[in-house]
Amino acid sequence: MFYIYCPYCGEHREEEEFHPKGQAHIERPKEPEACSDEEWGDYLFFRDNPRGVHHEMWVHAVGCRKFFNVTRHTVSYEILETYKMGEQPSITADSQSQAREGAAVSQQEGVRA
Amino acid sequence: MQRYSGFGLVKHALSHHENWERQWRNPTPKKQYDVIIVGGGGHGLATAYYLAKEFGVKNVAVIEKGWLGGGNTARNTTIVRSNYLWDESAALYEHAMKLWEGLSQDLNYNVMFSQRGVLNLGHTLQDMRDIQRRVNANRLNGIDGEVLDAKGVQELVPIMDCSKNARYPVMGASWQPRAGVARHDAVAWGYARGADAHGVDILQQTEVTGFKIRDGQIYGVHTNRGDIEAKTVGCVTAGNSSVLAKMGGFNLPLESHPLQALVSEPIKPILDTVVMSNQVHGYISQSDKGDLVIGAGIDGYNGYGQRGSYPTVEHTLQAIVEMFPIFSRVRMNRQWGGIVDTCPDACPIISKTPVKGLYFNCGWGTGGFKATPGSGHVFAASLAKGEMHPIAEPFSMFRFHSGALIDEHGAAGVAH
Amino acid sequence: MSQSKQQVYRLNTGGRIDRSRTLSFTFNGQRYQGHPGDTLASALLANGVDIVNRSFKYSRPRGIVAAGAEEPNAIVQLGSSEAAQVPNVRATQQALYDGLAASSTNGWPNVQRDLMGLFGKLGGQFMPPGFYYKTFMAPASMWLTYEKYIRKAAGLGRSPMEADPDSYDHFNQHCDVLVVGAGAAGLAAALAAARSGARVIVADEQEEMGGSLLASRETLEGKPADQWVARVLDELASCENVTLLPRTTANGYHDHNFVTLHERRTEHLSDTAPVENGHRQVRARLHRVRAGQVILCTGAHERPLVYAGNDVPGNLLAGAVSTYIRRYGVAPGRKLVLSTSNDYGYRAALDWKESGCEVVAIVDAREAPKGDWVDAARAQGIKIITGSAVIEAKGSNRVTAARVAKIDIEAFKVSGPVQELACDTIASSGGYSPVIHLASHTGARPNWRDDIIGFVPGLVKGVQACGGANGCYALGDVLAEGVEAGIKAAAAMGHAVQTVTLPSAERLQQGPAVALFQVPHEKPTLRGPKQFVDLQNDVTAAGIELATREGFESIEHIKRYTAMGFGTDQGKLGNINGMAIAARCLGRSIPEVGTTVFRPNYTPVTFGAIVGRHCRDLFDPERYTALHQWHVERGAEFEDVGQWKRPWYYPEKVNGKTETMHEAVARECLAVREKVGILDASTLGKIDIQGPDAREFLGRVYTNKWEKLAVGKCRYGLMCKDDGMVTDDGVTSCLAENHFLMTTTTGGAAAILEWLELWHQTEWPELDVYFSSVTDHWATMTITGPEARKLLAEISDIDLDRDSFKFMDWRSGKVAGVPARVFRISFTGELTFEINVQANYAMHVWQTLFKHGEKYGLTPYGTETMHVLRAEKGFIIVGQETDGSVTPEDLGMQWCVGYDKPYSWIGKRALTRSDTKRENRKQLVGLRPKDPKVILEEGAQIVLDPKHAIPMPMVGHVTSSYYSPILDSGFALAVVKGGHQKLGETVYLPMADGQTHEAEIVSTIFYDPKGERQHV
Amino acid sequence: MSNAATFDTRTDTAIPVESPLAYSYRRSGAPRGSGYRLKLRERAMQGHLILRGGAIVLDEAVREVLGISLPGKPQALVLDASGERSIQWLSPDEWLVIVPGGEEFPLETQLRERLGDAHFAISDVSGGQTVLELSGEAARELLMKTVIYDVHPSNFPVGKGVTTVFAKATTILRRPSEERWELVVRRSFADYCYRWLLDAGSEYGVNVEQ
Repeated sequence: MFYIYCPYCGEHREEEEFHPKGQAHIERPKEPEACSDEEWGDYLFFRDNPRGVHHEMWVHAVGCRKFFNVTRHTVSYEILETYKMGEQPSITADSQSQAREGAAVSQQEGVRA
Repeated sequence: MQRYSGFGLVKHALSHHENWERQWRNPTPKKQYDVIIVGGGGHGLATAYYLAKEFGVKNVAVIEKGWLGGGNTARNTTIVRSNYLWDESAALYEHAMKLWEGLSQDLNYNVMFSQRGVLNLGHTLQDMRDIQRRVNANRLNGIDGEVLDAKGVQELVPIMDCSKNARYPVMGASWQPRAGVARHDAVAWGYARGADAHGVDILQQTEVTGFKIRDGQIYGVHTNRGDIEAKTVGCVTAGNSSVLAKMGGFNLPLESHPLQALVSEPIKPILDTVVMSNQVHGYISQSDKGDLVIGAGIDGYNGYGQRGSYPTVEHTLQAIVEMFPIFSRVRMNRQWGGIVDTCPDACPIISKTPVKGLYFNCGWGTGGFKATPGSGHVFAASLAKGEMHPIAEPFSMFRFHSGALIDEHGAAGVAH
Repeated sequence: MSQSKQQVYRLNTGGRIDRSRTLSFTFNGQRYQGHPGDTLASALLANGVDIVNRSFKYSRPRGIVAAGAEEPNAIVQLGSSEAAQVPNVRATQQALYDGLAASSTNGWPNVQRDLMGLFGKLGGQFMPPGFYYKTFMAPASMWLTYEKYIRKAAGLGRSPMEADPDSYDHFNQHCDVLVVGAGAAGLAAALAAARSGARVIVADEQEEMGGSLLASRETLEGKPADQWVARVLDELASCENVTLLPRTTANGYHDHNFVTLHERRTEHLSDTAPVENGHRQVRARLHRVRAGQVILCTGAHERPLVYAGNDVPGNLLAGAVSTYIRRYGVAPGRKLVLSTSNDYGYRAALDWKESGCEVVAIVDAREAPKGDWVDAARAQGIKIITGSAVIEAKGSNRVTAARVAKIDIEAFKVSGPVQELACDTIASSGGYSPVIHLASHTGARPNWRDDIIGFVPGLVKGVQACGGANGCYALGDVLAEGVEAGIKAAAAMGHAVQTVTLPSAERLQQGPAVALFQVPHEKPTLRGPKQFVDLQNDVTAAGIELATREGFESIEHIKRYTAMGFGTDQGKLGNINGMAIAARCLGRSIPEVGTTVFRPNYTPVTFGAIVGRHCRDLFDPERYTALHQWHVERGAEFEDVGQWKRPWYYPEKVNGKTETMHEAVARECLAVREKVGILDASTLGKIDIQGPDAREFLGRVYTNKWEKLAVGKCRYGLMCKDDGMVTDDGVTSCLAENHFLMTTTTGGAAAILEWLELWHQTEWPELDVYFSSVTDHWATMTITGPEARKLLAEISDIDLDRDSFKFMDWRSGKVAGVPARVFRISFTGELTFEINVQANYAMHVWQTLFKHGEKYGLTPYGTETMHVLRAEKGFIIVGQETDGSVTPEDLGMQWCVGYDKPYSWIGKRALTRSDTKRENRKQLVGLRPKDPKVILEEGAQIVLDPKHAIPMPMVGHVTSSYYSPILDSGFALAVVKGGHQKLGETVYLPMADGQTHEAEIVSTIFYDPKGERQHV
Repeated sequence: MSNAATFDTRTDTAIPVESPLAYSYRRSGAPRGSGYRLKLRERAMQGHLILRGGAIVLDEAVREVLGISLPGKPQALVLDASGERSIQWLSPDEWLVIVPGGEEFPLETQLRERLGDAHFAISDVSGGQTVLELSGEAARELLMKTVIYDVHPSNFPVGKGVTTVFAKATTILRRPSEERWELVVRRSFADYCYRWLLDAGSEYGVNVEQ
């Protein structure tokens, strides 16, 4: 069970207070009417679903009710960072593979350390 | 292939079991095949089996990165039923059901398909409306089933709390007598043995690392054991489908989620039927070994870790004890998780893709096991002909562009 | 103290049992005695009970093998009454209490004289692994019959048939450092962490903390080790920052250091929880621990050697023999042969000898063993046979002799003559396997270490393993590792550590162990007598060999084909041996064959403990409105809507008979149509929306237009998801220019609030608007019917004149003296006022309405009547008429779609996709059965050609169907392909009973088509 | 004055009111007696307001009108000197104000006047929630059985409040003083919460003060 740092509450909280809301950074097309069926379908349904570093949206449903983003490894389940809505991740799959080469170790938000 | 029988067993016993043959070979990969199946789970092996046996395509390889039947085939709760709501899914699952009914004999491998019946409980008025809608549709589609009231449910499962004291009293159920359970590992092994006997090469410990694509047409795969060529490639990799699709340069409308299950310690026979409940959210059957096999829901986040979060297990056992208060003192032995690739409409994808010659069979979510023979059969037919089998046709990935979804959520909201 | 006569194997001295008190218990109906401090297993051994069970496949007699969680055989049924039954209790972990009643889980007619055993003996060779995949296939119809007998033979204990009288609960724990296991390593770690001031939890599965130190022949500071244990426990118990949890097993290690601890609070006292101070105690408690740091001090399990006949009662683990002697004062036999591959095993022989029994020989697989314990054995005059092993145990119900021979491990063969040593007990030791289970629960792969011949845990961040769990066995090193881990963990949590002085341990010389798993026999494995690997599942070395022959090469395949490790002990004894045998057969190394993955639970956990208090009345919240009491007293039947309990209908007694639902609903419907009815509508979701952009926001989330809704007005709105499918509906009112009150469906309230927040927070943060749930703040009472105005006028100061308070207006004022907002909206088609008051006043207002309403025939109605009335008007219920595949256009609600709104509102784009603009979509229509007496079944499927063969093409289904009292006929709503173009056509509904109903497609509005009644 | 409708939902005291636990007392009783280690009391009929807006917008107005400063830090709870009035941080733009019953409407009116055209929202939720006050030596243990949040004093000092999971419902848990814990629960869940607390607390003995 995850231990998630809520960037708005400034604390780690139990997963039971949160709901996962799918892939992060999915933006609604600015001009829906200009989209083809294919583009609209892509926006609605098609997802990255990576095995590895993943950016996902969560909501602190039983808490501050704010939506925020989590960068998490989908195999180890390690949470690499959490960040507020509207912000960009500082850790990505690319930066992770570079970091691994440089032997840098990221901070795990999931465990108080 | 060495045929199995009771007589054979005696014969082998007299020779101290020293003469049993391998159930499948461990071949060296050839340079080229007519068809490559990526994924050696039940669906992939079934596809290969039917390709070779029924559609005359014998130069086939099944590429499995681990051990065959090691994914969701080995991790599901083995429920088989075909009482789906929509015509499209009903046709698919009933096609599978008919194959299940002769599968042990066809494979000469006892997959222990046990038609002990499945109950889908209704606890609210809307549940009952949905049940009636589904059973009526099933009947007109030629699928067995009836609607039971609470009394009928109680008669079938006397140990269940069907009283009004329950938080969500049982109002009734749908009952499909032909449904039941099967022995999951045996399905994979039986298909593997059958496919192997028809000349299919099963390549275990072989991982596909990329596709060879030229001018939008696939012509082979890269693997950790070298390149292998084929103009037709079918991916049947369940939870890892998105990863494979990425190699082909496209996305799928999938999310891979953990799906958990658990078993109790073995106890003496006490539950003959499979009982499933949407509203209190749990399902249960008893295996031949005596374990209560219990399914939990999927976790909402994406996860390839073959494990989920503990509250899901808690909620599931709460549901089980709510339905069966006498199980409070039975003990949970083990829990585990699989990776299920879920589609937005809770229906699978059996489809061509933007890459010519590359086909995907995925998105089975929580319902893949029960479809194994049917899925393999229609996928094999499609791969052999290069055109989708009519039963597979509606399950195209492009339905998510047109909007022609087949929304089974209402009928299949509970993981199973 | 004189011994009870039956306790033939009880020693006169030693052990941690209280010989001054005698406990009486029964096993298989026979009465026995034991002492406080005994486990059921030690008491059975003391009483000379050899056979505790029959094995499940071959029905062979089985005795106790181990002394702890790894025990595979001594699985018993416990319980003195039906409700108190507990299946599958491990006798080695069950404390003895007075009156304990246990029995074997298998054996027919009983474990001593078992007839199935005969079958096992004769049929054993016909049951190789996987035999069931190869048989029982013909004829196909017989499988269920075969299966019935297979099922009967399987299973261990049985479920109780009565509900559990006990209760369970959960503790949500949080700590800096969780120490799992309170043996030498764990106590040292806990002490170090505790002294730093960190919050520490120590959990240990045994009756007493101390682990192996409680029965160790080693000393600390020159004194028996248990004295140090007592001192440390005293100190820990006195620390406010330390929680000690004995009888508590860490069963699951989950992500981010979440650990479940299962505390058995009363199982050592009786089979049902005792009552204390008038309250029945909690039988078990699950601690849900979120730990900053976890230290695994779970020790190691001894591996038995795999030799022929190793399952005959009297074969025990060497360490278990020591434990029974030193901890429980039981020497479970008279004449011992020890077969070992290492020095540790020697302790069993030394303990045996010191207890006054005979050690026939120590059989050591090593050519030249040397070490302090070996020397001690020599000094005691114990015969040591080197380079050899016990290759076979003789005996059927108890060991009678050991066959011993020289072996060549490398060549896997017996290399010398066989001698037979008469004995009644064979102890074996193949070395230790660290208990790595917890560490592997989150998927961390263990690592093989040749030097210790075992796997050590692979670790994730925030977890350490020390002591036996880490493959460290020398007591002094174990303590040092523990302290170091404790300091490290505390420091990681920001706690500085005080000094910890380690007690001095003896430094013992030890010789290297040899890797021995399966002992060779004179005959090849497939032809020789059975050598058991997994005792509980009757998996033999031959079975594993056969599996590899048949192509099962991965350890996961082997496990599954043979069922190795799938028992309730999860292969704690057998798995490594099994892997080693597989490796031998495949010509690979053990790490190449791979490890198996351990899953929670470490040991089985009672369902009840996992469920906790979330059962019975507390399984799920029941949400009540402020008027619930009234409904209960009025005799309402309730409908579950989400978590809400809503009155479904109010049956009355008529001539001494209680109305059926049909009768009650007919009466309630007519009351509304002809007089006035009242509905508790408080459960509808209510969202307070404020801000200058509130109106714009509404325009984006609803399908219809909002820019012109004036203050004082209400409007119905429809919501879609961006796939164009209807997801919710409700009435939203304009309270002020920047202030709206949205209502949602009862079930959708929470989801819709989150939906609004989602869009606001992620897509449109620039819109100035806030949402707050006010669902519970307001109680909503709907009075509806021709007399509604008259009734309300009696108790309200609001001007109710039809021209000043129009349909779809809202007004505020007082009702029954209480400030109220009254909404003139209608879900019945009748003149309706929805009265909203602060919920604390609801009962007063409701009762006042009844006081005045009697003369108008005010009738309470429930959800069923509400459904009938709205259906007569063709109003939809989201979730009943819709199922996630229905657009506003499918519902014929184009009037509620703002096609020309400037912003592309949620759902708009999807309406023009190729499938959503398809002509033949299922569309909402009314159905009028040709026979007005027929009430179509909800969910009935609709066909155009009732004579068509199965499968029959279906064109839609009935979504709602009722008897209409006002029309005196059945009527229905349905979705039908292309239905909007099919008005007047006939459709057919073939039913399960063989009847086919006919119905005409009609308008969805059955009553008052012009909608005049709501405007009166 | 913002363009929102205000509405005083209270009326004269002669009209009977029923607290959210009224039904529960009748159904489950209200155990009393000696030897208890837990005390439970409903603090009903208080005024509850949800305040939405930016901290900068609201802070000054709140201080002026209520005499307490708006807690800007997450999880903070501040009370006035009497302990009768409190403001609790719920989210970066949301606060819960609890005042003696009847004060909420004048307070809302004053705040609205003071805040003028600024973008903010105030919602009266007085009828929709109630406060269960828990005290006694076993209070913390009972909370450990009930909420998932860490209630150890090192993590939960006086002056803290969180929204968290209460069994299968939700609660706002606050610690206004050393001895007292407050659970703010929604009206429709109040009976469930009450029955849960009685059940979970039975081993300690519960004394319900009505």
